[in-house]
Amino acid sequence: MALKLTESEFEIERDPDKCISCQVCVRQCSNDVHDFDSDDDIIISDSQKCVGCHRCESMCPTGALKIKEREAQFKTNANWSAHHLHNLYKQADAGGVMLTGMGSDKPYPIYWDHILFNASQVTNPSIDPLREPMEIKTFIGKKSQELKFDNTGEEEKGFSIKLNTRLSPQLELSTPIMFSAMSYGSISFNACRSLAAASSGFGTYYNTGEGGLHRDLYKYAGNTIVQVASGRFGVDADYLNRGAAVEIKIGQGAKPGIGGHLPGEKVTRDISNTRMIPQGTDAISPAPHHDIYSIEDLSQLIHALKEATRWKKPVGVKVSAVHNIAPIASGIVRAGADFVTIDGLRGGTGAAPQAIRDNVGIPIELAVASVDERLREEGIRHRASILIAGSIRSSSDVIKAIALGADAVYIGTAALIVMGCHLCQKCYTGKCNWGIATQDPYLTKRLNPEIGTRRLLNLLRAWSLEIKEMLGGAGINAIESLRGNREHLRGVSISDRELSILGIKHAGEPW
Amino acid sequence: MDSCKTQLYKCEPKNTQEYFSRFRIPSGCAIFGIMDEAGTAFSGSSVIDGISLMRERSNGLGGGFAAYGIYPQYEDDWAFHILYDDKEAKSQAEDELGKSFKVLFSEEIPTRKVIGVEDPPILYRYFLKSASSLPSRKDNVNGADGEARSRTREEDYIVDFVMRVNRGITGAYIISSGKNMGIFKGVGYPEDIGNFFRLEQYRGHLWTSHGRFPTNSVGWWGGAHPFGLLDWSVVHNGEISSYGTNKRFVSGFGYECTLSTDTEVITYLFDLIARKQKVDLELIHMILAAPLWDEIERMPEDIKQAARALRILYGSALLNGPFSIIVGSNEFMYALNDRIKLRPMTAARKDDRLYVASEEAPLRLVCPSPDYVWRPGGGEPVIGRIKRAGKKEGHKAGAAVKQQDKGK
Amino acid sequence: MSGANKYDMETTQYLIIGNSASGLAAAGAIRSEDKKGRITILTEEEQVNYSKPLITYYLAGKVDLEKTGFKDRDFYTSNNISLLTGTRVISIDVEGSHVVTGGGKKIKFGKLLIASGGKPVIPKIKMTGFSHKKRQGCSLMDSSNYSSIKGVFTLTTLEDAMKVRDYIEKNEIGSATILGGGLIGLKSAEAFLELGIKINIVELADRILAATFDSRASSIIENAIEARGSSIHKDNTIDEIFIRSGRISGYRLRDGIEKNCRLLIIAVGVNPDLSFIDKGLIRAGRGIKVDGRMQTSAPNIYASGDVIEGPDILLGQNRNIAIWPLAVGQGNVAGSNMAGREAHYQGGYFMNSVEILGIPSISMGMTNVDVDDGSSVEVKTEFRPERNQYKKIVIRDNRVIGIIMIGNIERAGIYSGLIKNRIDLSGMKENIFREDFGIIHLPSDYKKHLVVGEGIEV
Amino acid sequence: MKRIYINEEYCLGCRLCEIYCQVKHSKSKKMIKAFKKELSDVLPRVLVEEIGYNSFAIQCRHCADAPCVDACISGAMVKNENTGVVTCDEEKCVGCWSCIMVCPYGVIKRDLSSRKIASKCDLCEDEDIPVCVKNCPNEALKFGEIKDGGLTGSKKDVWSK
Repeated sequence: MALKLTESEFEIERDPDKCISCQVCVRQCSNDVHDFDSDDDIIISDSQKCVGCHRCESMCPTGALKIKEREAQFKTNANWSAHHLHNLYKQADAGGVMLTGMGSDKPYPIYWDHILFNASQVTNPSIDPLREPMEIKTFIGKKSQELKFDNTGEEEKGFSIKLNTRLSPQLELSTPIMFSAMSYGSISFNACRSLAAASSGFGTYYNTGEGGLHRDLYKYAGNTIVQVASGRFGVDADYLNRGAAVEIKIGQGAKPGIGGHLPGEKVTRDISNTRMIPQGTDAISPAPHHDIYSIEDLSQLIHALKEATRWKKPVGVKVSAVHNIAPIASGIVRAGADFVTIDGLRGGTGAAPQAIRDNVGIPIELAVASVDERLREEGIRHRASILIAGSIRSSSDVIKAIALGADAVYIGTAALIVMGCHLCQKCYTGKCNWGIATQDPYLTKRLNPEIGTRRLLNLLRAWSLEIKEMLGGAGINAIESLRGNREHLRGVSISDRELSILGIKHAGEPW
Repeated sequence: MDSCKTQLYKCEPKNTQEYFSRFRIPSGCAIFGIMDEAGTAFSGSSVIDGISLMRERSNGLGGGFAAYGIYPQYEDDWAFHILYDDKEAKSQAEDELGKSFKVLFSEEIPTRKVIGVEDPPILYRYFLKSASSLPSRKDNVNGADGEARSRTREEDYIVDFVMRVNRGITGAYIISSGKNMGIFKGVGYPEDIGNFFRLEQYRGHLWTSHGRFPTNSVGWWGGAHPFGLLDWSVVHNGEISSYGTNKRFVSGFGYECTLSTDTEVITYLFDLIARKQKVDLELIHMILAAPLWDEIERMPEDIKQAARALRILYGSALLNGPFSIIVGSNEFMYALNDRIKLRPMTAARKDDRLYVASEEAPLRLVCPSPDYVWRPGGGEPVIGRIKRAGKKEGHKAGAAVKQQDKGK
Repeated sequence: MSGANKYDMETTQYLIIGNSASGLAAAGAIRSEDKKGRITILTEEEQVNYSKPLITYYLAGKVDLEKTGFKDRDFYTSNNISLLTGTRVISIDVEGSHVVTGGGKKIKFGKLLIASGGKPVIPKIKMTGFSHKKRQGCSLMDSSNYSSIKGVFTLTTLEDAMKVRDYIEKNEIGSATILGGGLIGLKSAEAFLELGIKINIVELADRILAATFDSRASSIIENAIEARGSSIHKDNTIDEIFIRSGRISGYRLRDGIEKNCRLLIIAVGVNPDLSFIDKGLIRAGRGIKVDGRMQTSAPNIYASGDVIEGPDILLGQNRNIAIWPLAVGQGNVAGSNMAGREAHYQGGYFMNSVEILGIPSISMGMTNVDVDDGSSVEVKTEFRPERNQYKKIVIRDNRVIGIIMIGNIERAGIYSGLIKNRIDLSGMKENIFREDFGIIHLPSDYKKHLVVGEGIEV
Repeated sequence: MKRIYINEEYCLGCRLCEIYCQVKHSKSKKMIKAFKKELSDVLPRVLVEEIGYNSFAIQCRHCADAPCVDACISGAMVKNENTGVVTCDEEKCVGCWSCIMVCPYGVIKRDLSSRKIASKCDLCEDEDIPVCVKNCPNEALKFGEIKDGGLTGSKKDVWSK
């Protein structure tokens, strides 16, 4: 179409003095932005096609390229912003739902940035994690049984006792950070493998999403949370029993109430084997589970999965953070879940309708605070662990999340960024230049899982060290003493209402 | 300074008790405890002597004592110490008492005038029997098990009552609610408080004491230590960094922390874990000062499994941060340091007597030639148990714990 | 070791006859196994060490005399090798384990390697002496007398090259005739052309390099030579040479043409030098026969290099393939076995690389196979005359058995590997003709072997 | 010996290895200058082969039994016994192309820029890590030694549990 109503979002600056026509940019762009003219020995770039993934810029050996965000040239209009104009033009072109990828980029309040953490001074010594033990080992699972002990010896022999209770199944995490559910299909095998290998290397867990468990990842099964989603892809008894835990996915923060759709062209032979569906067919996850229309149905599924795994694995439920999240979470716990995963408004996705992603759900900070509080009020907090997800960006977000009441966090977007993602939000196109959200073998090989694994391990290590530093600063040497410890949090520039939902005091207020 | 500070907040605390409930006040402290494991009673003067030696660990804003075995004439009855801001509060509270208990005897707690102890509240003690309407009294279950269960119910009832009064009646505060024991505390240096309450005239087999160094200037008698509930009394030196976690943990079991003090939450943790959940005294340190995971890994298999399970289930009960505590009850004295020993604590034994103190000097003062003196490691409990034989059972909080062992 | 018998005869643990590619490779291989055993090398030449293929480069002035060595100067001392130059072996006493030299010296050996190489073939040609245009008499030129004729040379040793060079300088030679259009002939031609000397090549066959090239390949080179004003006489030979004052003055070709000539290089071929071998004791055909360990029929006696008949993996029979890489390989095998480490020679095939007038060319294996010989032979060719480029691949039973590359020789070695490893190209034969042909076009197993290496998991 | 290992699965075909190799062996050793002013002189000594999404970069394998060394008539191609590196002495090389003829990897090239000499990977002997390896963005090339079934001396994992 000759008539172009949309504007290019990016501007490609190529410094001709630096460009050596090596064509690395040409070879790296899956969007065909760069084109080499061999007659004139120059490269011409079409910024209209650019998605702003910065792959070419990162690869250019001479620094000749700069990808700049282009300011919208439409006449300024506070109401009809460029964003709306673009969407309208595009929808008029295509007549479909506006798709997008990754988490919402809209400026909803980010409460993490309005919460400050505490440190010890004088009355209480801070602890140096380099010199003192600092424990961040975390257990996920039900913690509600009564422990029974047998006395095994006579009193004069001293203390001798034997545990006479089998603990509910627990996941043992060396750090309270896990990798979110990202399916093989939505991301590449190499990305899955990196997540799996890093989990296993560090002693934490990753989640299969609804993509099934690839045969080549069986060796990491001990660090795998297998998800059972509405499509039931890849689910059989073997799958359930291989995993370390089972997670029933009801909803996802980026698209509450919406199912999933992996287009047939992405269902390669490998993915078809892993998901147990015919090659080339669309993989459609329905919006609801059609066997769960109410809480008692969920309870049945939880118990069915526990039976299927002989009560040896924790079974949890993942929901999006929606308005009624506290009672929903309570219901899930009462339905028998060993953990509840709550995915917040800013959670990522491979593909979601923009309207849903940017307008449905609530921020995870408020959700975790109200869920934790509600479960405690009901005296059932210890019956399940709370996992949260939805844009945990740093170790300080983790610390704050735990102090608000989470047992551990899931990180998805952060993990992808570590593997190269530049948040261009074009996951749904399958043309990810970083080899992550794609199944094109030309692109998937760009993510060397050895590098991916190393970088993820480094991330886990770095965050764990930072968590330890912050814990030590607050005079705490075990992560469990931070859990729900909102005394260590203070809010800044947020309303009383928000403070009260978060259950924290304002900065400046003492204990 | 205090008034300036409080004016910062939109709604000022109604009274000092509310102030204490709203703000956690860190404090440095002195603690001291003596137990005669044979159950032989002795005068409170030695404990006053001991705590007075650690005067510089206090700043005159709080001192107190817990004494066990001091009311043998009411051995099987509830002994309440209540402080009142005014007569109005007293009559309200006594109404409540009358509804729930049969008051066997009540009197003002005898005191003497002492320089440095000013403006005492109204101090009263009551000896009570549960009213016959209590469900436990209707219980016709026989045998030890049934008795234990009815005892637990009665204790739960007392806990509820204490919480109701302390939360609900402005100006009334129950500071002690056990049997054959009492807590004496107030604003002042501990030795002055001891003199004020004439403690040299009491004889008990277990005494604990506390001198306080709070970082605020509000004086409220109820805020002094020891903190008590049922037979439990807790004296504590330290600041619990895990307070928020611990508080919300016990709140899930119905304990409302009204005072925002570490001592209060420690008391509730003991009540929950030892009395209600019947965890063996020998295991409690694995919860409150849980061993490091590394240490657990190195333990013999049976103990490792026990320690691991306790730590997994009771993670939120871990007391993190510096502390040394002495928990008193009719049956035992239990002293514990935080797991990496960030606060001092020394213990000594001489014949049947067990001594625990923040420092060694007071031990040497009251017990010049101990059999031995040691500094317990972080997380290593010091436990003294009553060794009396042929005593009537049924009035000892600690018995519930022992009961469980027998059951297995 | 020689202490008790020092008056008897010199004794050495390892005796090597021949100081070139194969002999020195063997010496190196022995030394890497046996750090102490005495190694003695005999050569009839006077030079300490030089590379025979370099003599034409020396002749052309592209390589200085001192750079003709292919081993470092200290190769002999650092490896503790005694070298006896100017020492020709007359006979081998197999039973007595010793050799007899031209000087009458006897050298006793523990193990002997015969790596004596080849000797140029001298055809018998009628020789007519002239004095002032008058015939003075006829005789026959042969190997015994050719070297006494001024202006007639062979070109297989450095000494030959030095003589030719000296002759050219002294006689201001402007043109030369090369009898023989084979490899040595062409290498010589390359040198003369470098020097600006016009050449006449006389070749018995219908084209030059007939043994390794096909006619199109030959013609590319021939055209290039002729374009430089030189001439090539094919289907031809020298019937008669003319001598004046002991010096060559011209010759007459078989087709009757007579030409003046002041410099004639005889390059019709090289034969294994078996003159000192008793074929009764050491089995030999055209060359010495050896087993896979390079051992001859006689105990403790080995042979390698241009003097032997080795297995041709393409023909499936033994033959003399006198080329450098094989000589080195065989020398390595022989040396290892002599020093006690078992090694086996995998066989070889003919290959050659020559650049004439700036046109590089490589030929390997069987390049002139009769398509009708019954086996499934396919021949693929590509000819780009404008670029002087030609490529021919001969495939038998899905395996490459021969290749000619002219003009563009990039990545020729990949074909060499295909031939050597007998790689089955079923289904991917088209690939090997691609312009961008590379390892990536090879069968996946072989590709993996090359790229990742055997058994290596990175 | 340390050598370059090829991980073809992760070769992007970006050809940065070739580019950096060219710069390394250029006169100025400066990328922009080398490409803008000296390019005709410099051959990459590593070759990227590519069909569709299959690609790998290959350079001299520095074979244990290097056929190019055996075939060299001038003694220019030598294998350093200590380092295992096969190098071509440009002074000695006469351009007979015997090495090209026998190298089964096809990784020796004719360098016609000045004298005719064989051009091949020298493993960047003056660098800790060859530039092609160092600049491979995806670690499709690794430099190290195979020991106990694993590759040593490659990029160290700073991470430890």
